[in-house]
Amino acid sequence: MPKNTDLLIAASTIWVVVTAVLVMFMQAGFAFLEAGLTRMKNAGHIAGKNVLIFAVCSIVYWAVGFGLAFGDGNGLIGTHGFLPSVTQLISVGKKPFDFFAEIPGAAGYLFEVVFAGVSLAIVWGAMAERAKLWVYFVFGAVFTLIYSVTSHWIWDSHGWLFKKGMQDFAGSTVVHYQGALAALAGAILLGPRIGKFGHDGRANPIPGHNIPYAVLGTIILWFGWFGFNPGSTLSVDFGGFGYFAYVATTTNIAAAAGALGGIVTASLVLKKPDLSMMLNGVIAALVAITAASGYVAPWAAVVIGLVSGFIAVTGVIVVERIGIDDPIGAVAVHGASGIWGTLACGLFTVPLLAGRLATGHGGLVYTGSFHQLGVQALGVAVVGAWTFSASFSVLWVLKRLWGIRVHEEAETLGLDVSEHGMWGYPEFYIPVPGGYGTEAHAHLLGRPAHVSVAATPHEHLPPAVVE
Amino acid sequence: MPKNTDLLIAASTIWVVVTAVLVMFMQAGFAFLEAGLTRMKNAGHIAGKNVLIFAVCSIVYWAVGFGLAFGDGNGLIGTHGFLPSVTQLISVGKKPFDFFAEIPGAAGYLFEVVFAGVSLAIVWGAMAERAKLWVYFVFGAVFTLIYSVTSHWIWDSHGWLFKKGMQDFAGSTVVHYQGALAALAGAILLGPRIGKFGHDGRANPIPGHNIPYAVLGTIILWFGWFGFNPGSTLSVDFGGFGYFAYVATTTNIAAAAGALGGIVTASLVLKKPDLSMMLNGVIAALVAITAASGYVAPWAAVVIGLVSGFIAVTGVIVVERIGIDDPIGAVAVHGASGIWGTLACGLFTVPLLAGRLATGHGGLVYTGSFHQLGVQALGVAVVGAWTFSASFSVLWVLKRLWGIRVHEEAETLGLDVSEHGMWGYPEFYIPVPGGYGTEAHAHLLGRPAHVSVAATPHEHLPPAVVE
Amino acid sequence: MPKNTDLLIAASTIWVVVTAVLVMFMQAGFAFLEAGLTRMKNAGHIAGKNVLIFAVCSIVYWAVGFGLAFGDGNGLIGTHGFLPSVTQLISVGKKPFDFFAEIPGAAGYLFEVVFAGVSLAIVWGAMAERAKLWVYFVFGAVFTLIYSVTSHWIWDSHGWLFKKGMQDFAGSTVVHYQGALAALAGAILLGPRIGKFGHDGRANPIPGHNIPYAVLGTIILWFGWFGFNPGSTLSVDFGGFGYFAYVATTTNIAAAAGALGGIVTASLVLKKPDLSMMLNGVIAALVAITAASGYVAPWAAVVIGLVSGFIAVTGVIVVERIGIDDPIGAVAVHGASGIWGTLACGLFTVPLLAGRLATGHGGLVYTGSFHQLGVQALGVAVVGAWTFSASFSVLWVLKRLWGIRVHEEAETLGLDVSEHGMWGYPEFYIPVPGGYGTEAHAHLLGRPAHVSVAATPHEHLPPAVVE
Amino acid sequence: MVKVEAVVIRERIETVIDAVEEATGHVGVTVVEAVGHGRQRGITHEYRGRVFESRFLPKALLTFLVRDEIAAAVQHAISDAARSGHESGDGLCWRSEVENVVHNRTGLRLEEVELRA
Amino acid sequence: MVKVEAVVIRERIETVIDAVEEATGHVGVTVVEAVGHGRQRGITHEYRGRVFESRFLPKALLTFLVRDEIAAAVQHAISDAARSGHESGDGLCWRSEVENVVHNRTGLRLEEVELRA
Amino acid sequence: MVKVEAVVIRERIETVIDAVEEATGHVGVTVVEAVGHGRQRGITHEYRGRVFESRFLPKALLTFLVRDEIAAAVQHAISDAARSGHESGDGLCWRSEVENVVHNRTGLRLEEVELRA
Ligand SMILES: Nc1ncnc2c1ncn2[C@@H]1O[C@H](COP(=O)(O)OP(=O)(O)O)[C@@H](O)[C@H]1O
Ligand SMILES: Nc1ncnc2c1ncn2[C@@H]1O[C@H](COP(=O)(O)OP(=O)(O)O)[C@@H](O)[C@H]1O
Ligand SMILES: Nc1ncnc2c1ncn2[C@@H]1O[C@H](COP(=O)(O)OP(=O)(O)O)[C@@H](O)[C@H]1O
Repeated sequence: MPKNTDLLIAASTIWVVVTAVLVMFMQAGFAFLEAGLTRMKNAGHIAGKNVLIFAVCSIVYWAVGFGLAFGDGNGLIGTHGFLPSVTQLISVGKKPFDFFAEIPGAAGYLFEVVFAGVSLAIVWGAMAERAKLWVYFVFGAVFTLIYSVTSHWIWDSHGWLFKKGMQDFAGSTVVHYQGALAALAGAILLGPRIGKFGHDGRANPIPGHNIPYAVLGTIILWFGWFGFNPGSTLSVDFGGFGYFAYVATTTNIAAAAGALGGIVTASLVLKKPDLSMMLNGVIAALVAITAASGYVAPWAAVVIGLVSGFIAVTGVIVVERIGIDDPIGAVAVHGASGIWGTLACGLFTVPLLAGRLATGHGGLVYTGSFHQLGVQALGVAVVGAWTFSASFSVLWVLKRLWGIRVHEEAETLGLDVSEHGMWGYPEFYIPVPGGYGTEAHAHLLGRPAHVSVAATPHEHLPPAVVE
Repeated sequence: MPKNTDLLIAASTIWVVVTAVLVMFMQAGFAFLEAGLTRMKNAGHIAGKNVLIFAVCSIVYWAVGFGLAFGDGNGLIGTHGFLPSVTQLISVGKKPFDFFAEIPGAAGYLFEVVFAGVSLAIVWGAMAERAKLWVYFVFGAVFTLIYSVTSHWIWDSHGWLFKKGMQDFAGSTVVHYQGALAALAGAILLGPRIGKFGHDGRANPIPGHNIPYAVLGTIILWFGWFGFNPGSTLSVDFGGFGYFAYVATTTNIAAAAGALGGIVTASLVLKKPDLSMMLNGVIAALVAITAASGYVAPWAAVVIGLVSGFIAVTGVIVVERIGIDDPIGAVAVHGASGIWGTLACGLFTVPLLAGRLATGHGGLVYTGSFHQLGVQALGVAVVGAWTFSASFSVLWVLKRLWGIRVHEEAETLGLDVSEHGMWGYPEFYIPVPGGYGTEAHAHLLGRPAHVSVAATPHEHLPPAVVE
Repeated sequence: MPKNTDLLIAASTIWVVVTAVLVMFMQAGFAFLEAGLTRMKNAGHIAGKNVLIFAVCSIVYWAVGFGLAFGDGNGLIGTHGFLPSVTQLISVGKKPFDFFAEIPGAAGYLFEVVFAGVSLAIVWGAMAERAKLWVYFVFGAVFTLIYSVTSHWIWDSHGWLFKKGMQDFAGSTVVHYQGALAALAGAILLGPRIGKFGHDGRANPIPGHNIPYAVLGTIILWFGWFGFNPGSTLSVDFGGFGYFAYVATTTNIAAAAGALGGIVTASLVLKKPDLSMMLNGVIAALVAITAASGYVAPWAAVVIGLVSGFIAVTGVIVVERIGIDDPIGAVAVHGASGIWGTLACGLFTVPLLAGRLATGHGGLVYTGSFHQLGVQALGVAVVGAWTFSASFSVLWVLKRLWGIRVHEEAETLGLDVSEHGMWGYPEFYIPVPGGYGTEAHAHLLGRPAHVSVAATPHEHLPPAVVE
Repeated sequence: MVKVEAVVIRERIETVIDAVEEATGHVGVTVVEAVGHGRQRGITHEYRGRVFESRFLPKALLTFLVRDEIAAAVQHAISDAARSGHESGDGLCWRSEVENVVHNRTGLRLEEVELRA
Repeated sequence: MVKVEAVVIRERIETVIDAVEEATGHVGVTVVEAVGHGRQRGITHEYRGRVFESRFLPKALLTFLVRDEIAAAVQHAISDAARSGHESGDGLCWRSEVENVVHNRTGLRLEEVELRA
Repeated sequence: MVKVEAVVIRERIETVIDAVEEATGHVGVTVVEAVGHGRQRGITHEYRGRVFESRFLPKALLTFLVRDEIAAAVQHAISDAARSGHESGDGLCWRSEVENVVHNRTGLRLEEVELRA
């Protein structure tokens, strides 16, 4: 006969594990969004590196990151729980992972590592189509640690920004804004792709090769975000039993508004309902509602989403204007919109909900007070300074020491064949006149035994040929 | 120490939110099924519009649809719960959403809005490759309301058809048949795609461009359907604790039988195991079992699935015969098979299960009575009349006022480039002789500084050239 | 007021159904992994057949397999529960399915049938691009039964290998190794694809046509594996409440190590970070951790994963060396790595965890005893003998009687067009000079009415033409 | 024999081939996908707010090997059928002498094969 | 020099090129994917119950620029190697005069380049 | 008129076309994607541990129909602009006579059309 506390643990663990798994699947979303918005010649590399970096992140986060972020410690970092033991992972609410009160430490690891993986996936979007492969290993590991520190500040109960009452429900700042800061540093240090900017400095469009991929990626992300935000209750009763359903609702409404905001802005500003911009609008809205999903009313979710759609479109253009080449728009979509979402809490947080979640206070429109907005702005400023400078310095050193960008020929040829020896779509590239799907050529078949089936050709041949 | 009722709410909310999320992901399924079964030149548009219409639906359903469908009201419509407040969404089993007894209103919204989204996705399948973009906005909004009214009749406890004991467990009629009715109206008003019917009136095949996409779409739909049917218990105890597992089982068995029914029928009738027909068979079976999944025995699920596979194949051909151009077979797969599934309850419902679900009575084969079959037929007739006439009138007006079909050139060129300015696969279309993956052409690179690397060409040049 | 046992059933059923659904989605993973690693001309067939065989499996397993595997019976097979009734499926912990103590029989069917489907999907990987379509039906049905018998031995509480204390938490042996054994038999009997081996016997590479597909497939498999391993607790309390979160953690860590092991091995051994090898490394690691996920410590998961990555790369090469054509590497990835994972329990099982799961004993490194390793080896040997010989015999008979391989022309042309009448990417194959996206040719449009828009051409024509 | 080559818009490929057959009874053509640049302007595209133009337009290059006596009529039929009514882009048609046209399957000269047919 | 052009089935492209090299020692060819329509019937496809035919079949167009003296032998080698044994579809091979063949890299005439090689 | 044909590396297509226009003012070209095999070695690929080579390299086949008097200058411009500085693979450029070049849209001879322009 199970005890009610056991059942509570069971339900909470189901919830956290299931949502963690949804978030993990966002890697497929990023892989296809990024591959879709870049060129065929890099498609395999772009998609494949998401598997690689999530792997790097999973190991590093298990060894060090998780302890740094959620192990017992001080206001700045966690100091326990590195290379966690079996017992630490299977016990519930025990030190060093007592931060997770109703789920085993393992569930905590799983939920938090997939978040780190998302932040890391964002980084590479802006660095796509020109970074060296090994940089993914090295910076992937380093960024995982940078990320862990910040998440400790804002999410862990000892974190100094948490103590100030900063509201970042699921990580507009921790996950998305941070990822975008590193992405920005990378894009600046790498410089634009060959051909992105003409001699006159005008930006050239480099169309993504597969919009259906980008759509699939976006829907997968939307899908995964239902794990991202609602799962951040880390239990079934935080905010009240079943409260996470409310979080899912604001998330969905904001995403929808983002799609509309994006496509409408594109139609007005660009005079075309650009599909990639609509998709960016969805993601920007999801990024913004990430911080606010637990705190705001549905109407505010609509506002947040619409504004995000506008930010996505204009942001992409501005970033390009100032000469930064961000192939998939990570800086605008995760950075600008991440800031917007974080500040939006300061504007729209419903006092009742801030109370239920026991984090910070109501927003400006309800309380007339700028307090919460100030706290949010502080968080944005501090994280911006820390993560950008840390990422920039590390990448700058890597660049100085070994260089982080592939050679010109490699970039022109494409990373698939130059870095991995084979294109992502070999049958479009290997110049085989036999064409797609036929392998009837020497290096695969060996010469056919006989080249003629005519008895003895000469007989039939016209004098003109034999002379 | 949590109370048992709290734990029941927690478990039910987990279940409903998780299944709602699975259903939401069906949008990716439709996007890829539809994109796969249509042409390359429209692939971006077809895939992208699913994001767009789900966005429209999410906002409209939140503002009006949810209240119409499940807010307190009379037998015809719900009259409360429009623009629901925070409190209405977070409280459980309270007016106006007391229909949802064990989950918060927010969970109710989330689960129901994704169903509306599925119905809407079906509509566009038959209208693919020729409708104007703005029509998606306008008719998307209108259809969401049409849909909400019908779902109130059949699912809400005040609904008049519900009171008659109509059995539509997860919406063969409410979701699929309705979507197909609007799809039919749209296909008729749009007329066939250019080239679909020859001058002699014979139908020409317009092969879908990507069968792997269609397969992915179908598996995603099958996957999502495990949210669609089992989630419709709206709690963990409706029909008995864990009863939803039984619903999932009949769903899976029927889908499997549908695949076999489809491919076998195709082999016999068309003399070829057409893959797209096998996939249509799967979906037709899932559509049919949707109404019956909670009511019938496994053997009946097999029968329902096999027949659906047959309906899919023959239905697609018949629809084409009568001169209707339905690119992905929505009318046959969701319409004909939706009717079949609804009526199948009247045949195969197990009295025991009807009792457990407290809806209607046993089917003909068990009771020998035509009563339930009559009720089902009534529902089909009424919904058919209402939804088809409503959809047809609205689309007819839109057509008269502004026209709902793109111009011939736009259709020939493809909707991607004509409506959105860029193809879904730019590297296949932008005529760049440099070919896929090279951007070494003027409009992107700017002219290379030097055109010759030879010292001074003339020296080497043969007199014949210099003259 | 729900009883605690009811809530336990509710929670366990949610968990098992949700994880079963994740595992079902692995079919999409296999479809895209296999389609991606094979050629364009077979893409539709390869992807589509996964739907077909899962359908065959679902019906056969419901009718016979489930009873054979988990119905009451003796140490060798289950003898009850064929064509299970409604009552057998909805009742919990009752005969013949009392093996499932906390979930309804239906949940048991659903969870176990998707496992059989995975095992079956593996079989075809090695037989890709040359097997006849009907073979999928016949051997699909037969293998489902072979599989069911083995799963009874190892998983059912009456099973003789289970009684010996064999540890195979989620089926490295039952699911993956078995699938690979049949795959090996098939690959041997089919022989290599045309052009795979040159006249000198040297293996020729036949590049897969779409690496992004393979990446998507791999991430979907990783995603689905979070259902595969953690769901194998079959309840929320097996191993302790929420223990399944620990299983998910070891699974994720091993998969990550597998990616690193694979890409590093490829870089060292092949001198290139081959992406398809990295993906194989992930899957090999997931295969290996499948048996061990509930028994080993995180550090052991890392070791298991790294070694699996090495096995995947070298295994693929060895299999090719000995003249077996295994297009996607199923034999190495599921076979060799499945054996490794099974034996790894004998090495690394933590006594504490073996105790919690009440299965077998601690591994060599903890206990210094070879006992568990022996049991594991016995299982591997027996299953190897049984499944390989059974599969080989059946396929051998099929080959003798009707032949299991398509004709040379069909294989050269591709299975899509030869078996199904239409390519998976028609617009790349149907030789239409109008090219992708235009259908302006006779067989679709009918002749344009007028061929000239010039008044009367002769007037303008130069004498030279009119003569 | 004479080799008649023509550059036409892709939509007109089959119309042109049919016109040649109707006018002269000639069957036999080899078609290559081409892109062309001429007096006509290229297509304009838009992506993420950038407008750009591709200077090339899709065309097809048709090659007919024909008996000398019908060459003129073939050219006539082609340029007539290739005319689309657009302001631009209909392409060209020209001819040149070719020698010793061999029919690979039989090894005979194409003339002879055509006579026999 | 002489330009020898040939339309062959795609499976025979490399066989033909090898045959030319064996017979005459000539190296150098430019290959274009083409589709052709001739005496041969097209391929039949089926989709959702509709059967239809594409009038075109995949071929390749090969261009060899060769010294006048070996032109005949080259044509011979081509049409011989192009013969597949199918009833139809093996294509054609013909030649024509070309002037002033310049080798882009060196600016020299191709003859000279080949001599030096 | 004269038909000038050239095989060039794909990266140089637009450079060549621009060079022709600068040097002679000629506008009008038809471009076909080709693959070539010559003195140059093919590309090496690696897949799952196997290294293999494709004997063909991507090239483009350009066709210019030009007035006789500018033919030499056009060839000059082409082979000059096609020169990439790589050790190999820059391709060829040649010319041949063509008769009765008809402009499909107007039915006039191309010369006349060009004069009018
Ligand atoms: N001088 C030329 N040499 C080769 N191809 C040409 C030439 N002039 C035109 N073309 C081909 O014909 C096509 C149509 O030519 P264009 O000048 O655009 O048509 P129009 O003369 O009707 O405006 C071009 O895209 C190109 O493929
Ligand atoms: N008169 C022609 N002009 C140009 N190409 C031709 C001609 N006749 C045949 N061909 C090319 O040769 C290919 C084979 O010709 P076809 O008549 O089908 O072969 P066969 O004569 O052996 O039956 C055709 O597909 C076409 O590409
Ligand atoms: N004799 C030839 N006939 C036809 N095409 C040729 C001939 N020689 C070279 N080519 C074309 O020119 C391209 C470059 O030739 P190649 O010999 O590789 O360059 P290089 O002479 O500078 O080494 C080849 O890929 C082929 O397309």
